[in-house]
Amino acid sequence: DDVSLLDGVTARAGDNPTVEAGKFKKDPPWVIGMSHFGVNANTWTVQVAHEAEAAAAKDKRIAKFILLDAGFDQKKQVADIEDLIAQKVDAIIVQPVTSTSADASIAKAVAAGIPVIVHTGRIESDAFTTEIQGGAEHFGKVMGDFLVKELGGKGNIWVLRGLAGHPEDTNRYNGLLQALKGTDVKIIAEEHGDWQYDKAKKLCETLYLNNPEVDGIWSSGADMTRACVDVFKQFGAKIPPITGEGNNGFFGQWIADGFKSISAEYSPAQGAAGIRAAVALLEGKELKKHYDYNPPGWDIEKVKKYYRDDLSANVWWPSELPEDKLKEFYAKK
Amino acid sequence: MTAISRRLTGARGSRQGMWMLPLLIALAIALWLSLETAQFLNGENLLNLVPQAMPLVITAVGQMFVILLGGLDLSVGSMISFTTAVLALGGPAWVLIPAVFALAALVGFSNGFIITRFNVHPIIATLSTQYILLGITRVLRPVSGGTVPDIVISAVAGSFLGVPMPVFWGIFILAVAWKLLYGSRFGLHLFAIGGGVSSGVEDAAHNFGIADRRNIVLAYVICSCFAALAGVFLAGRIVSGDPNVGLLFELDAITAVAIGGTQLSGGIGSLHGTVIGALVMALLANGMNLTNVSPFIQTTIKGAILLLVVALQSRKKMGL
Amino acid sequence: MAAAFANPVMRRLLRVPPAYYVFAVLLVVLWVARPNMLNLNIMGIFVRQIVPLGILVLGQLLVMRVRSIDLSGGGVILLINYTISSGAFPGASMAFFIVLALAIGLAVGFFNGLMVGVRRVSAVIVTLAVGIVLVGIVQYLSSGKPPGDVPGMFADIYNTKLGPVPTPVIFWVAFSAALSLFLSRTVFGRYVTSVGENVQAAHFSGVPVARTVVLAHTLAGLFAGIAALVQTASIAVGSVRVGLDLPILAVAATILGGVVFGRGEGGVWGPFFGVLSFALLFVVMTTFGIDEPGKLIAQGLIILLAAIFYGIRQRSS
Amino acid sequence: MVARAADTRARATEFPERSGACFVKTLVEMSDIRKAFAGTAALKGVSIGLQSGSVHALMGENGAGKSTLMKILAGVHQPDSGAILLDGRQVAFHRPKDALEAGISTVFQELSLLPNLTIAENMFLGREPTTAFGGVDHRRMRREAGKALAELGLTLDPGTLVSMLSIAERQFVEIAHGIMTDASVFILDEPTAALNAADVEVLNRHIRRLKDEGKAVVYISHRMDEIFAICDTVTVLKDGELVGTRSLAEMTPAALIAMMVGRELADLFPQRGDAPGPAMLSVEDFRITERSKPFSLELRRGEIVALAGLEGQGQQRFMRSLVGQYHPFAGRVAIKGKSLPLPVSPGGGVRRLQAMGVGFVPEDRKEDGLFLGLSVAHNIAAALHSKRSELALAAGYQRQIADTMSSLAVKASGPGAAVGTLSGGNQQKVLLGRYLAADIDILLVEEPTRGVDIGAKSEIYRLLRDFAKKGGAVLVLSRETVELIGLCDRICVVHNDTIVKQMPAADATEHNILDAALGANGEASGAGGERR
Ligand SMILES: Nc1ncnc2c1ncn2[C@@H]1O[C@H](COP(=O)(O)OP(=O)(O)OP(=O)(O)O)[C@@H](O)[C@H]1O
Ligand SMILES: Nc1ncnc2c1ncn2[C@@H]1O[C@H](COP(=O)(O)OP(=O)(O)OP(=O)(O)O)[C@@H](O)[C@H]1O
Ligand SMILES: [Mg+2]
Ligand SMILES: [Mg+2]
Repeated sequence: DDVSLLDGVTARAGDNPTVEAGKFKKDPPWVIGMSHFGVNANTWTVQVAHEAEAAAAKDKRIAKFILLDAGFDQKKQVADIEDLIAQKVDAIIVQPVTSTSADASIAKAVAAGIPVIVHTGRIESDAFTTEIQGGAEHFGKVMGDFLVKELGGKGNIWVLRGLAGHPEDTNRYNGLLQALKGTDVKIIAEEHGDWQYDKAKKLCETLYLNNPEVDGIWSSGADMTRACVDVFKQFGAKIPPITGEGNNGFFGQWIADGFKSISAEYSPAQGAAGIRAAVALLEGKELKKHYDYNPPGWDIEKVKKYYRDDLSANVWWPSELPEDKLKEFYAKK
Repeated sequence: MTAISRRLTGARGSRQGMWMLPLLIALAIALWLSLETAQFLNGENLLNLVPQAMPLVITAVGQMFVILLGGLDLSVGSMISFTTAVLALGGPAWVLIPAVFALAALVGFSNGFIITRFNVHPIIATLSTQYILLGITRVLRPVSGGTVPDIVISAVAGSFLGVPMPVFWGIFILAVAWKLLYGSRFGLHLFAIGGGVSSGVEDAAHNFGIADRRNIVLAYVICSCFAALAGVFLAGRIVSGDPNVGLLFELDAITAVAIGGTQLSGGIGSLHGTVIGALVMALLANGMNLTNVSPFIQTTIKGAILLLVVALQSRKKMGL
Repeated sequence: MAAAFANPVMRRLLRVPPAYYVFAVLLVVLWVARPNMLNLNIMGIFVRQIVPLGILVLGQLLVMRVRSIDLSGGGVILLINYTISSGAFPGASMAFFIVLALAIGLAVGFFNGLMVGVRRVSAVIVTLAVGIVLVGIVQYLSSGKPPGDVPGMFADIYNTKLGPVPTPVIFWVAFSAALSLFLSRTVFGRYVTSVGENVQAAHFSGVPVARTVVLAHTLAGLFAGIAALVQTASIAVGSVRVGLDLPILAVAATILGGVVFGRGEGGVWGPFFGVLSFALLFVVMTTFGIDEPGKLIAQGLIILLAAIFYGIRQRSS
Repeated sequence: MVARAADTRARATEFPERSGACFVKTLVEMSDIRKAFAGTAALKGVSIGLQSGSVHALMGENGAGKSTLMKILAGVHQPDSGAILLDGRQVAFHRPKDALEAGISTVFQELSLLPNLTIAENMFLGREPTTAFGGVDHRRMRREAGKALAELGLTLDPGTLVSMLSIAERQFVEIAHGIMTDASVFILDEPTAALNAADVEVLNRHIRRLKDEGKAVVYISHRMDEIFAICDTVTVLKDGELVGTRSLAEMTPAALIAMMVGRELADLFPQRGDAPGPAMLSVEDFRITERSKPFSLELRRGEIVALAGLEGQGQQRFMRSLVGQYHPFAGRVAIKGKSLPLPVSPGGGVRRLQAMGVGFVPEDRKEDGLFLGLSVAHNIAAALHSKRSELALAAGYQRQIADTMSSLAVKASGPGAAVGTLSGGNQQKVLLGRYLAADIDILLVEEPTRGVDIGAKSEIYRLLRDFAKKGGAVLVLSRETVELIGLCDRICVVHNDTIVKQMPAADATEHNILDAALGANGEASGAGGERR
């Protein structure tokens, strides 16, 4: 197919219906609405919003891009989507708060003839038009496989999970369990750090002081990896193999301290991919219903290519933000 | 003129609290929206507004009962999540629905009992309940999902005689709350107990021969049951159980109650004020979406308007 | 029995805030389960984790003693964290940031104080709304410029120690002691007690009621600013979501410490131990590997049981 | 049947009765009641019997245990030991409701109405009539409350919130709540503390009605004249012990006082002062409201001046506009020659006056005066602290506190005792003590002896006189005319927001004060020139 949504995104194999060409074709100018699950969850979610805005701004045919923020509140997401329908937007992009919260209102939108693109969060219904899904299990498994390999299939690990009750957290964790199946790698501590630096730091300090003997650390990503590395450095201890994701601060740390790690990829540019999918539908192009985003993990070499010393810790890679935006947002002065 | 402004801002000589000003603000927002955007007055949006506001209205009305006593219930958010989790356990509706209300009554009873018999501050008692309930909810349903009985979904999303179901919910809830608050001795006794608490004489009502502890417990039961009702409504709206759906709902509910002129020290407030308070919040959320206010600034605006509404409600008494 | 309760020593003991025995029980549990953890080095690190909460609590107890409450601390912490990390003040010195943080805290606290003490608006709602506005401001600003890195010297100071004890812990203890002295030795402390007991009577005995409330809130704002500096130093990076659950925890710790609206039986040290109890609770639960739901349930039950125990004893006296 | 009647009669004869109008029987017997609070004994084995058709006075100094005894009968407190017999049957009241249901209705000493309820709601609280639908029958409540108020000679709208009422009006509502009910025993604990003479007469009429209906009434008051006017029997308590029960027919006031105080009280009122010195407080052309007539007033060194008048005539408004609670319409005020700009700021007025050496003692000691939960020491030192800046070190003031407590003879376990646990009279002494300790030379006092026993009253009078003699000046506002005549040097009668008459206290009688207060005295309203 001729639509390129994002590097690493492929149409799902197997049973994958086609959205026929021209079904949602409309003449520009277009109004595109997006319901974000929570812009201010962390700096990654902020960047997703920025990537989407930048992509929308680039396409002159998009007259208006309406970004709504549910603030992790499912009630608000339902209301947000309803409000978008009421405003008769041409396409709706949904980053669901949970796997079911948006189902009813998505069905409503589709019934109103509005195409719905879902990304960064799977939902239970398949009423949407098309979806781009980074596999959270894949993400967790990439990290898990790395640890299993590093530990030679045997050893004790800590597990730092994200926000309890969040589907992304559960699915990444399930990916880890898949990777550990059949190995002798044992989880000796498992805690929720809410993907936040301060919580993860408290946890790692407590775990370390309880029992510093650990062979590897599976961190569900975000700022937690950096926090945990800082704890080991603070105690002057050797940093065990630890998993991370594409955060500039973490990259800097990894490069400087040279511990063993892997960076699972989960690009904030999925925000831009959503815009591209919406545009493709409105142009009348043919799309598949399901797209998967299951990129391989990054090693230190790839990380070095992306790392930017002149930008702050809070950029997430890979990014599609133009250089001026990157500078504007993240430049260290 | 002074009489009008007194009525608007002070409402001295009445125990309804200041509800007219929030009403004016609600009307002003509505007027602004109907001038500003074509969509506001369209039928679809107005029909959206009712279910959008409903969970907050229900929870706030329940919360009002304990606030009138000078109490506070921080456990309603967890109660809502808990209710959706129980409803999504799978099972026949005729078991699940009575079960959630029985459990809610039990939680409310335990809150009230601990507060009245063990002399525990309501904030501590209900904060503990909030933690405990959230923990249990996370066990029942670690992530959102499950299926909610069909009857719940159609009771929220369906319509009857062409009128959407949420309208009936609204009427039912207001009728029940009105009867409890204004159509019974219980309601008057709530005001009496709250009046004693806020004037610093905790057992003033008791000395009049009012069964105060029993009434306080009852108020917490009512508050929990209203939260459960909001949970049922939300379960029907999000069509699943969710451990986080009620997160921070208690703060929204308390805010709505306070915007409506009910005083957190107890004894002063009104049902219509609370409904108006919840509507102000819902209108604000809806209005900012419709007028495409940047999501990045929405929180600030919401906070600023809250601040404005309460800043205009100066009171005789200082404090909570 | 009645005679036993009448004994002044007994009556004093009966009024010991719940925080003290929660702390004692947790200490015993830890001592039994992990005796090796009970040393100054390790405990110092644990206590350091909750220093921001500890400082926030000092402000909270002050406003709660004048029958008010401050829920805006989370917003203050977030805003200050953002301001420091945004890079909006390139090359600024440590002193500049400290002054800036204190100024923000003072301004917010002063505003809260005016609203509560002079306008007599509902304290819960005003401070909640102020918190929301501050969070909103950070959200707005971070859409233009997301938060970035915190100057390295913050982390450097945060990681220093005096002997075996981390500097932030010493700072907190000294700060609490100073506040305790301040409240027990100054006229302001008497004013706070008077206003907390009876606003009208305070007014008629010549206490400047509004000024006392404004000052209490201003100090609470200032303390929130200090808590923000410590919090920022501890995470060393900008965030869009930090410290938001601290205010309600601060209220809980304060009440556990025996200070309820208007009454301050636990003084400063009651809430201080309330905070320490929270610190130990976290450590004990993590040590025992209690999972997330279990943690929530245990935390709720322990706070509740302590409060019930205290409530029953108070009633019986 | 016959046996029971005979039995009752036999018991009734043990207590001789003045009123033979109806069939007399003992309704309540409390025997050997003991009660201790946190170790201190409030009642040490007191017995009392209440007869139907009789008004039983309960007297004793502050803290003697009168209120405690009655609170036990009202179900508020539970006795540590002892028995309560109701109609000969032993009963135990666990809460107020039990006593109410047993037909015991109480007007408590401390005002305890709910400010956020209307008069009617307060009067029917706990026993509201309901409609067919289970709702509260507000219409009926208002109707009946209105009737009850009218019977007490009040024209208040029963739908008014109690928070809008004056203290005396509240007291009346409380009385109405207590006596307009179907009970057999009525307890009135200092019902007249906030009432003036005319109101007291209305109340007395109703008490006589209850008596004629065969009810038992307990009447607690520190006003000797009232006791002799309407009571039949008196029981005197002292320090929680029973001194004795007597028929009032065989008592004289002096004998009663001796029984209460344990000694003869030479003079209730102290000697008046000498010629007054220079003006301390002068008020000129003061107009309380736009429509009120201007008046002037001078308070000189060494003088005690009274503001007399009926309830709500503006005397309290005038006094409180000096501390900023009200904005007067016009006028000039000078304190010791320094002018006080009007209006005084509501928030800082009290402080400003204190800085100028003026203390204001509010009438409602429970709501406005004392920190009930705090120590005597804190309560006394409060005004001393207020003179200093926030950041100053707080002095202990141990000496001043000890001096004040001993010179006022405050009965408390020590300076650390919570004021709320003291009896009413001792609370009042602590309140006055706060201002006396604070180096003040002008006192504005509302109701200096509200709810204070005769011994303490005499002490307070002496204190105020000493204060004046030492170079101070006092402006007193009181509802007790006798007190004003005895205590003061000069009396200003207020009517219709202005002073209509000033007279030397030596020439004043209750009659001519009341005359002026009613505005009956043509000279006042005529001379001022009515505008309409
Ligand atoms: N008709 C009514 N409608 C609504 N609430 C009522 C009604 N009657 C009573 N209540 C509520 O129930 C409470 C108990 O009332 P009731 O008079 O029956 O007390 P009780 O059974 O005598 O109590 P106790 O046994 O504790 O003395 C009352 O305080 C009131 O709030
Ligand atoms: N709730 C209480 N707690 C502790 N002590 C109390 C309490 N109530 C009364 N007392 C004490 O019991 C004693 C008797 O008080 P009570 O109020 O019965 O006196 P009283 O005779 O009514 O005095 P007054 O004429 O001043 O009203 C006093 O010493 C008082 O301090
Ligand atoms: Mg008494
Ligand atoms: Mg009953």
